[in-house]
Amino acid sequence: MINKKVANVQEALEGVSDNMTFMFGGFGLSGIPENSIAELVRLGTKGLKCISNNAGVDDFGLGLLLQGKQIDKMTSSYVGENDEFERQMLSGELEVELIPQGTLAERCRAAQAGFPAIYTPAGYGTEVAEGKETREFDGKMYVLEYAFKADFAFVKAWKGDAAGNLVFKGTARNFNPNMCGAAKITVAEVEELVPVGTLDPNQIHIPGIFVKRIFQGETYEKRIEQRTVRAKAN
Amino acid sequence: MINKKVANVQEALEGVSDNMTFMFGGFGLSGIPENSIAELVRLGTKGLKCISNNAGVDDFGLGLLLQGKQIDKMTSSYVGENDEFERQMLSGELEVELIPQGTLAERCRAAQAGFPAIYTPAGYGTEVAEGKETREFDGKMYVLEYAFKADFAFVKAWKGDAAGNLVFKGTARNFNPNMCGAAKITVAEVEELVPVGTLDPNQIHIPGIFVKRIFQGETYEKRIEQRTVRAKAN
Amino acid sequence: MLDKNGIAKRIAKEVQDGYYVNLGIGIPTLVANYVRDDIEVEFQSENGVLGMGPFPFEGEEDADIINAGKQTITTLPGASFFDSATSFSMIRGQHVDLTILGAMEVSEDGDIANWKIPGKMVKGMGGAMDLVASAENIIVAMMHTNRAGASKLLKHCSLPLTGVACVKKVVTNLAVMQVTPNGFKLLERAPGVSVEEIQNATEGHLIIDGDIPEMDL
Amino acid sequence: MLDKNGIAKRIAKEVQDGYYVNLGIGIPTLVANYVRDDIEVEFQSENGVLGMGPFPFEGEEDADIINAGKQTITTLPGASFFDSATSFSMIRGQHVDLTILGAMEVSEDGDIANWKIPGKMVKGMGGAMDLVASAENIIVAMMHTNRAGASKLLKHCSLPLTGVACVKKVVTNLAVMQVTPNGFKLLERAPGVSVEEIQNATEGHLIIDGDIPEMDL
Repeated sequence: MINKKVANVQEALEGVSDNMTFMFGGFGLSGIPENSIAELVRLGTKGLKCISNNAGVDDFGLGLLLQGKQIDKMTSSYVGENDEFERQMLSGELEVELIPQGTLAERCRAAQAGFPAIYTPAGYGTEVAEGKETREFDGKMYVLEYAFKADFAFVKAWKGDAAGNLVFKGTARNFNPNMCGAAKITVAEVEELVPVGTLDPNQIHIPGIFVKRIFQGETYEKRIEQRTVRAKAN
Repeated sequence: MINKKVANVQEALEGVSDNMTFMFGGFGLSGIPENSIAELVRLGTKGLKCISNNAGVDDFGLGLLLQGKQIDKMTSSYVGENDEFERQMLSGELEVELIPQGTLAERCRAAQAGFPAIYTPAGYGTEVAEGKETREFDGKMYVLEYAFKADFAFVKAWKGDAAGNLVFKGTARNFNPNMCGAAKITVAEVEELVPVGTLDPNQIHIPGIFVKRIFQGETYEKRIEQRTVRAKAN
Repeated sequence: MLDKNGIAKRIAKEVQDGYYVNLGIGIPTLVANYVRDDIEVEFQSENGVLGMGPFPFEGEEDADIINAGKQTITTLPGASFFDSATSFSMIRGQHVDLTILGAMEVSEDGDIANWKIPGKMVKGMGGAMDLVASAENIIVAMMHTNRAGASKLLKHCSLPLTGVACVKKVVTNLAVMQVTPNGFKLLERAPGVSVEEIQNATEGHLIIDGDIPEMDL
Repeated sequence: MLDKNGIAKRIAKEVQDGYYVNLGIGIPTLVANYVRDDIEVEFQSENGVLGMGPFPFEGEEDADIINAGKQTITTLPGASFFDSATSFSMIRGQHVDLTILGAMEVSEDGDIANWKIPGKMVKGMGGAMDLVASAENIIVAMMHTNRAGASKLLKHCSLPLTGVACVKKVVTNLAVMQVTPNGFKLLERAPGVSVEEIQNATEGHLIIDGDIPEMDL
């Protein structure tokens, strides 16, 4: 068993530096690598290019990096819910590239799986496809989209072991598995690091080969963005 | 919950007819859809074009369809271990297209995921790439390979439920998940059909949306191709 | 004339037994409330869940179980969770039978614009571009006119497109229309709405063929 | 001169701590037996397992747990099972650190032929073409000459290729050679084998630079 366990978030983030490209798992605030983000805030790493479906809210998630003006560019599919984001984008401080959500997922998966590019129908005929190569297959048009290239991928799982194996919970899974192994170094933080051999080999979402470093996060706030409930029947 | 359960293998194979293209899960004899194959033998469906990593052995797996001369063409990555196969291939009765194993897997996944084609480095510079489009990305050469088109996919899982959700065991998983939803109709046979709600939603390998019909196989021989063991220490 | 719930109620009639359905944010979300009880339908959300149920009971919310609108949800028996790439495999691979989403504009060719207003803050397309580029059956739920009273059913969309030639049906507060090669074919009128009112509110070519029945809700 | 186990033993020294390794059928399979105990290595098999262990004890074979050679195997703690697409994502995505496979011919450019002899029954390439097209570190394990005594280390391969310019190192019964832009660079001699014997058995360009040490096994 190849050991991927590192002592803490500091060790996990060794090697991050200004102007790098990072991937962040998560959808909204669900399944985001809270501890890695907090450490990046502490480090003050600047000029970051971030690939993440969303951009957090003002005081949580990637919003924390935006507050510190640590991000130069966001590649996302949806970036609402964040005043500071809007201010930086409108002022031109922040570059924003909006891409279809499925394209984002698959450009991660392409990087993970060694594919240089994919043909997707998403965005054909729209400004998203402007300047991009398009091609017809069987009478339908597709856009050529390239695999992402990133320095670090920061993902968050529910459980993991020292071999780097990961298991996710619910919709906190989202982009996290697709980003594992899609960057030069994949850092996984988990809510619970379990002893090697306790995860069922049939039920591992991401085999450890896709993960370079793993650590158990100190705490998880797991903030809910839209609390929708119904009243209990009596 | 949308019900995918059918009463038996006869109902599961409704609509199969001569000259169709079929996908079969399995690696060697592990994880093959034994019951669907047996029913195809009984039906005597002819002129089949089969996509399957291997071609079985003389008296088991796809070898049974070969014995009945039901197959016109095999698309596989490895076809040893089968005398009748060799005879039919050398006599020209059987057309064989050999393709790299990873290409086979990904052409299935492309069909499942709505991608028309993929660029893979496998086979570049070899006769596998002859007549195919090639392209350079970042100084490396890739071959354009198309998504498969098939009428039926026959897969075998360990457990499943009436919603069509599947869970696989060990390396019997192999191509099975990649073929689900990659053909017009996906027929899944399972060793055990469990009540809906008993599979953990976090631990489903193939969501039911990719499966059209599901049934519990009557019996499974699960033959071992190469029994390799070590002696027990005293 | 229908309100938002009325539009959702009418669209719910398009949902058939055995359908996997993806609902966009806004009016489409309401459709789930009106689907008949005697048919089996599963709702997919592109953030990675199939088999969504109602909102959780108070106190039972789970930050790890949300829909694409980031709302806390529950799941029904037979549900599954999966990653984003798999989720869009379902969408791109046309395994989802029906997609219902809102729009700012729809053209008579079936083009749709629903993600960007130049000059205003753009939040992004989320999964909408993947959905409209791949889905075989797309129904748009929207008001017939915008707040200024201008038609949202146009000859050509004026806003940046989300997808081209993809919308199959449009259900508005005034009417149900099918997108055909020749334009919007009027199928049904909302209760109390005349063909003339619909015609006046439609900038794109409206095909009026024979008697147009009132909706049966 | 080495036998097959000797070749495997020499190659095992190339396996470093923390390596994920894919072993082909034949001599490469034997390598697992000689890897040092004090390093951590995980073996991947392309049919969908990472963390392979030894063969099962008699009576404990499981038809659902095999390697790419279709042999019954076991797994070690930390192992995982996955589908074929994921398996080749590991290979194509260069997550596997070392690939060891057999060959019929290797050219001085690093081309490899190991899947087809025209006129003979062709079984297929299996996963070999994916492995050689993607792996960054490929070591070929083979005999230096064929049964007829002809060299298998050639200027150009005569058999249909499996991959081009991909082999990094060749370990034979006679020698260890590195594939360089200028040809096969002789690194080590097998015990009791002279440089002349290696030269005579090598058709491709052999670079002999200084004293060539004997292997330390």
